Amino acid sequence: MSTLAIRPRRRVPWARLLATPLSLAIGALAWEIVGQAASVRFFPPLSAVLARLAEMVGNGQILANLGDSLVNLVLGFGISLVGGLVIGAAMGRYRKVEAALGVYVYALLTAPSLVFAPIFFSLLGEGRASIVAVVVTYAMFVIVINTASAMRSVPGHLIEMARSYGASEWQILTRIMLPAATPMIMAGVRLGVGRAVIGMINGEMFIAVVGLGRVVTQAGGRFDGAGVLAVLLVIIAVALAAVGLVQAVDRRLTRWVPQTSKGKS
Amino acid sequence: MIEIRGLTKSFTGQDGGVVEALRDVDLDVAENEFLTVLGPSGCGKTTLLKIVAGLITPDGGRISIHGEPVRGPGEDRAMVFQNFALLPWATVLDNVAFGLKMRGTGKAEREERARELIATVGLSGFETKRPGELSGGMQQRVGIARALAVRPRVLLMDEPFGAVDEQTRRLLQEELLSIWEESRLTVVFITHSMEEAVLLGDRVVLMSARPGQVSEIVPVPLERPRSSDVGGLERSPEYAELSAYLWDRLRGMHAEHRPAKVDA
Amino acid sequence: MIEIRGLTKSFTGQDGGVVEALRDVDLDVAENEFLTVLGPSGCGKTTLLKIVAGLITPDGGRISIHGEPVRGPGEDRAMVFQNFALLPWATVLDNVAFGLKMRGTGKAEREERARELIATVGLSGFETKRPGELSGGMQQRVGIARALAVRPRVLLMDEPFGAVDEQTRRLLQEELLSIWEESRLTVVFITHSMEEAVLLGDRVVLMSARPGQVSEIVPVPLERPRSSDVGGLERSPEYAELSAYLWDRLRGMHAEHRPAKVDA
Amino acid sequence: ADVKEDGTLSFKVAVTEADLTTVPVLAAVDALKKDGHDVEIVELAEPELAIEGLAKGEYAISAEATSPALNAIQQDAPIKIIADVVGNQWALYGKPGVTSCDDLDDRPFGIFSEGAVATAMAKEWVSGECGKGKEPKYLTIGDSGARTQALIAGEIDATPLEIADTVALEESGKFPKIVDFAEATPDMHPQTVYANSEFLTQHKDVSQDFVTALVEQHEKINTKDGYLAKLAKKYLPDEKDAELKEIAKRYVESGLFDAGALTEKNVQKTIDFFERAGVIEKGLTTKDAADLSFIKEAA
Amino acid sequence: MSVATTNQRRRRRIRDANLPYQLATLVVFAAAWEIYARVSGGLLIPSFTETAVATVELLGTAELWRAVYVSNQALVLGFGAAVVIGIPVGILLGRFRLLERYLDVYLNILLITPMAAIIPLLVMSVGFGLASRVILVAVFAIVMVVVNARTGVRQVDPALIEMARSFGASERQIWTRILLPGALPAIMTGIRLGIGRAITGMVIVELLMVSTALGGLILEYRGLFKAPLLYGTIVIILAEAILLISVARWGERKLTRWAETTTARSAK
Ligand SMILES: Nc1ncnc2c1ncn2[C@@H]1O[C@H](COP(=O)(O)OP(=O)(O)OP(=O)(O)O)[C@@H](O)[C@H]1O
Ligand SMILES: Nc1ncnc2c1ncn2[C@@H]1O[C@H](COP(=O)(O)OP(=O)(O)OP(=O)(O)O)[C@@H](O)[C@H]1O
Ligand SMILES: O=C([O-])O
Ligand SMILES: [Mg+2]
Ligand SMILES: [Mg+2]
Repeated sequence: MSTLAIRPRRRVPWARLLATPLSLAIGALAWEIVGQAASVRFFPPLSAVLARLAEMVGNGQILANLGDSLVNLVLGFGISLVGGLVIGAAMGRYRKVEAALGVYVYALLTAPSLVFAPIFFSLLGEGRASIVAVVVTYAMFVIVINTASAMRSVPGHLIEMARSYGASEWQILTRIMLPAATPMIMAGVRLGVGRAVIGMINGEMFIAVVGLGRVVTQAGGRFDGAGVLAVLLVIIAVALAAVGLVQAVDRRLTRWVPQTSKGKS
Repeated sequence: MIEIRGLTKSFTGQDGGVVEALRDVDLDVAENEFLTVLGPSGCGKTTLLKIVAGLITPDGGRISIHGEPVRGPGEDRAMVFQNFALLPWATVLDNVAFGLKMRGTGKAEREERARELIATVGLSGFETKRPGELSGGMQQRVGIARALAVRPRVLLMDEPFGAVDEQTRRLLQEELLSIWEESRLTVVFITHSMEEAVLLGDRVVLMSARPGQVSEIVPVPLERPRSSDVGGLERSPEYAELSAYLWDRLRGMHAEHRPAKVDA
Repeated sequence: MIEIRGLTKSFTGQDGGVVEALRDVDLDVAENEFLTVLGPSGCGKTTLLKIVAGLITPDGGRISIHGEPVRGPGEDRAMVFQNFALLPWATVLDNVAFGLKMRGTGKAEREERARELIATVGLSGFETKRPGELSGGMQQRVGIARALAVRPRVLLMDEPFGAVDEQTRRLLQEELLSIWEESRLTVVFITHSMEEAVLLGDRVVLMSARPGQVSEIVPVPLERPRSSDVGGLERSPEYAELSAYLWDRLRGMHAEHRPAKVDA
Repeated sequence: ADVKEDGTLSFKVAVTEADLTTVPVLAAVDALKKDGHDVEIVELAEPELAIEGLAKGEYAISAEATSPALNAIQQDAPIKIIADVVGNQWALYGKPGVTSCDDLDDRPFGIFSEGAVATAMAKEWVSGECGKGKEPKYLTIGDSGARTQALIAGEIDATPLEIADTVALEESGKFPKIVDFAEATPDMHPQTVYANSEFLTQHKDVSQDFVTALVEQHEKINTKDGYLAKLAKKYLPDEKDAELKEIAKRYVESGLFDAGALTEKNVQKTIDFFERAGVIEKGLTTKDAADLSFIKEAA
Repeated sequence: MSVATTNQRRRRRIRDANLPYQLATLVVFAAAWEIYARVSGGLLIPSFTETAVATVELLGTAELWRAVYVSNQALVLGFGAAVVIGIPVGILLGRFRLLERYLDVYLNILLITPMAAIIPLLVMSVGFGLASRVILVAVFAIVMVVVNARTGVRQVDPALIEMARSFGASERQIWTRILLPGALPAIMTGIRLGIGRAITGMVIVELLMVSTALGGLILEYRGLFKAPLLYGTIVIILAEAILLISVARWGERKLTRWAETTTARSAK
């Protein structure tokens, strides 16, 4: 008892905590300097972009559209998550499902999803449904593939252990396979949420012109570099926040994974 | 109580080749016996144990426990796995209670029982830890507690101490023996280690490979209870003699199977 | 020939805590000696060996080989790793030749030398196999051949047979002894196993943990050569006595460090 | 379109990248809204999407390039052209020094995608004007704004542009207008209003109200000073004010807004033009493509 | 030798086993497509059979092959650049924690930025020529290459690096003899995923700004409502993607046979 009771002196890992803000600050400074020096329309300095952003926020352009976009994102990502988990789990568990869908899922993962935009339009019209569909094509397949391979790589001996205690197929799925597969599934979900943001913007740019996609399209059409980058900053912030949220959930769900085997992304 | 007759099992490998894992195995295990199984790698020890556990269906032969044919995993048996097979996301308490949960025991009862077993294996205070925070030896105690928690009549152990370091292994051996001496379970214990086979077993089953067969069954003349001083046992002449005999037998089997050259 | 004086080494863990891995270690290894090091997990055995190998710089103290201070990895030393550390993508031949390649030996010469060593460890015929196709024992033979190929004067072995099954381990022990008896290298050999420490060593260094210190050095009175019958040695009364003595010492250390309860 | 309890309608009008030329349409829609109709404006990324929706009956009315509408009509889509949106606003601009087609031989020439109106007009002009065997190197750049940038940056030597994009260009005075397509291809009506035929027959009165409102808006634009600029400010709040005013002035001066400008004859000429250009097959007639009764009624 | 042939045999058997299921999926999909197109297809939705015919037709035209050639110039150059720059950067990040800590956030940003939005700016800065297409392809693909190479290096057993050092290996030798081969399976995965991204980038830039080649064909067929040809072109692009990815997969298997996972699929 005595030996373990000695608590190691803990130092706050400042170096690690500060790396990201510091790195962003350096990047911002470099951007400002290069932007000032280059003085071209397509690469305005950060200050100009921020000023433009403030202006766009001021006239309500950003917030009004942001809400709209977030609804598309949440719906699309929600469907991707459910669909990705179900299809992925089925592919991971049943060889026949994998045989039937595997190639196509890979093809869809790597396909330039944008070319499907007219199909969605034809099937679903210009409303929210089409944009949500684009979000789904961007986000779902990476979740499917990670889930499938996560399910496949669940250690066989855990399943056997459960069987030895008389676990049913359902118990094996929910008590063994899903928790064991969680870390890898979450890695896919993290990639998926980033892709969902891209899909959201692309859907809003290439089917119905709404939301933030509309704002960025218009700025791009005017070759308003500061405008494009200002909206892009918002989009990146949304995406990073979404990824951060997923990571927080991930950390909660996978606290049990030993530090050493916890690879980042 | 366990009666095995003419058991055979072959596997078709991924490359299409057929491996005869067990051929015509006959074996009887008495009530309360501690039977150890020793044999070179790949001789079918695990296959045999899993057939007893009901996890693998044999191709031929009969196996019954108390006269009841084995048809699948049953409440009378519990297995302790070589690589522990603990759920890394679950606490020690939940791991120990896992078997009870699968069998539908209510929450209060299974936690009480789990805490009891955790105390038995000397892990009180670790209930809320996860396997990743435990040493190998502590992990295997959890595996043993999980198996004991379901009150099996037969405990099947597949090289349970193979992944544990020497010193911890000795402690676990002593503990296992004292648990067994108290509860008088029937134990089938697979090991790679001669010493272990001799120290623990009432009889040692020697298996040979390709195909997997029982080549000899050696009774162990060491006195019981042995749990109090495993280290001391090693100094007895019976122990030395028996382990030398087994080593000779095994070395022979091993050398036979060490390939001098392979065709690539 | 190896002289270690007042060696200390601490590590700062990822959580910022400081672990004192070695405190004030003094040790001498004679030319041609086979020194085995035994101690509970985490007592600093690996740290000590890596300092000798020149892979870790100590915080304080001196270490010299033949009077030369150790400043980094050197051609006079070669290491055999616990988990083999073979290149999974390289053939047996390339793995054995790896050390020579790093030292700039020409292709023809290093292949010739590698083939020679492959023969010495009994792996002729496996030159073009990759580690994944070999058993654990065969893999460790490759690791030994790789170390021997560079003709070291000091062979540093970190639990080299820890990941190998019992029977193979015995065979490898016999082989290692006969290689050592022929070549009269100096060997520092870390192990978790008492039997191994006694069977192989001229002296056994017992280390204790927190902080890592040399607690005792025990000479082994068993006769040489021992390679011909490792199994037989175990029957000698000296062996039994010594191993019982070490077991008592280690059990003490181990029990001290087995926590009854932890604060999370 | 859904008919509500009180007899008013609920339907959608699709526009593609709203700009100054669509402002009068938006104003006309507002007039319908005042009558109690529920009209939703849908902004789409591509004109083809608007046509597709129109053909399926999801949209009642849309306004953009004429050629995709003709193309769809030829493929039996239930669509009819009912009015003009804006006259031929295209002109070919070149880099400093370029005055005729011969200067463009083997030079980069920015076009909209194959099949687009401006591309067709430019190609017809090239085949008529250039010496034998002389042809520019066509470079497809899908956006008029982008082509303007490319011209300024010297990436291309010439390109057809719409008025909205030429204001900045002309200010510099350096980029000559090589040809004005309104003059080179008279009777061509590149941008029109079209509607779903079923909507037109089932809701004749509402369709008529719409066309009448559009005609009225055009009239006001042509007669009231600064009216277009005022509309623009209302419907395009994101655009820069000063620039918009200038562009609006140019449109009004050019007299391009005349919803009633379509006749049997010039619709047929427009069809013939697209046939020549290979954008549509032969055989389409004004009767198939247009229903000019509404503008006649409105006049 | 016998090992090799059994491996091949096994692989072939797995492929044979998959084929019926793949075909079944295709048949179901094609039937659903055909029925939908016939019942309620619009101008932009051709039937499956029309598309199949148009695809075959397209393959016989010089125009298509010219477009394929032009598009692929950007693909080859851009993807080549992504690989040549991405692998060393990935290894560097995997090897040096500090550097990685600082650059990680930018990798994440690159991963989530909708590149389509910056195409206008890119085109403004480098023009409409090959350069912007090449840059965009590279930008699309490089993250995948970097991230996977980094992960690969992290997965290299540190014991191997230590082993190499114990034999006196230099930093350069550690890169070429340990890190690169050790990370190769992951690097190849990155290359495979990168190819997908590169093709996406190639098509997107052509669709949005520089409308040549395959993207130009898509726009043209869409503008003219030639739906079968439109989707024929898309099918051909998808086929190219699948082909290239299969080639990468094949190369991956050849180069990394030693790493073939031993995790057997769990029972059932
Ligand atoms: N599921 C399986 N598919 C194919 N072959 C198998 C399977 N399980 C076991 N085998 C083969 O059957 C033989 C016996 O295997 P088993 O695991 O029972 O041996 P073991 O005695 O437990 O070996 P070890 O001591 O290495 O654990 C081996 O040759 C093995 O390769
Ligand atoms: N790189 C490192 N960073 C932080 N702590 C370390 C590091 N290497 C070793 N330690 C710590 O130093 C102590 C001694 O470690 P070492 O690996 O030398 O022990 P060991 O005797 O070889 O143990 P084992 O028998 O388990 O291999 C341990 O507490 C370990 O956690
Ligand atoms: O970045 C993408 O637009 O896919
Ligand atoms: Mg086994
Ligand atoms: Mg160690």
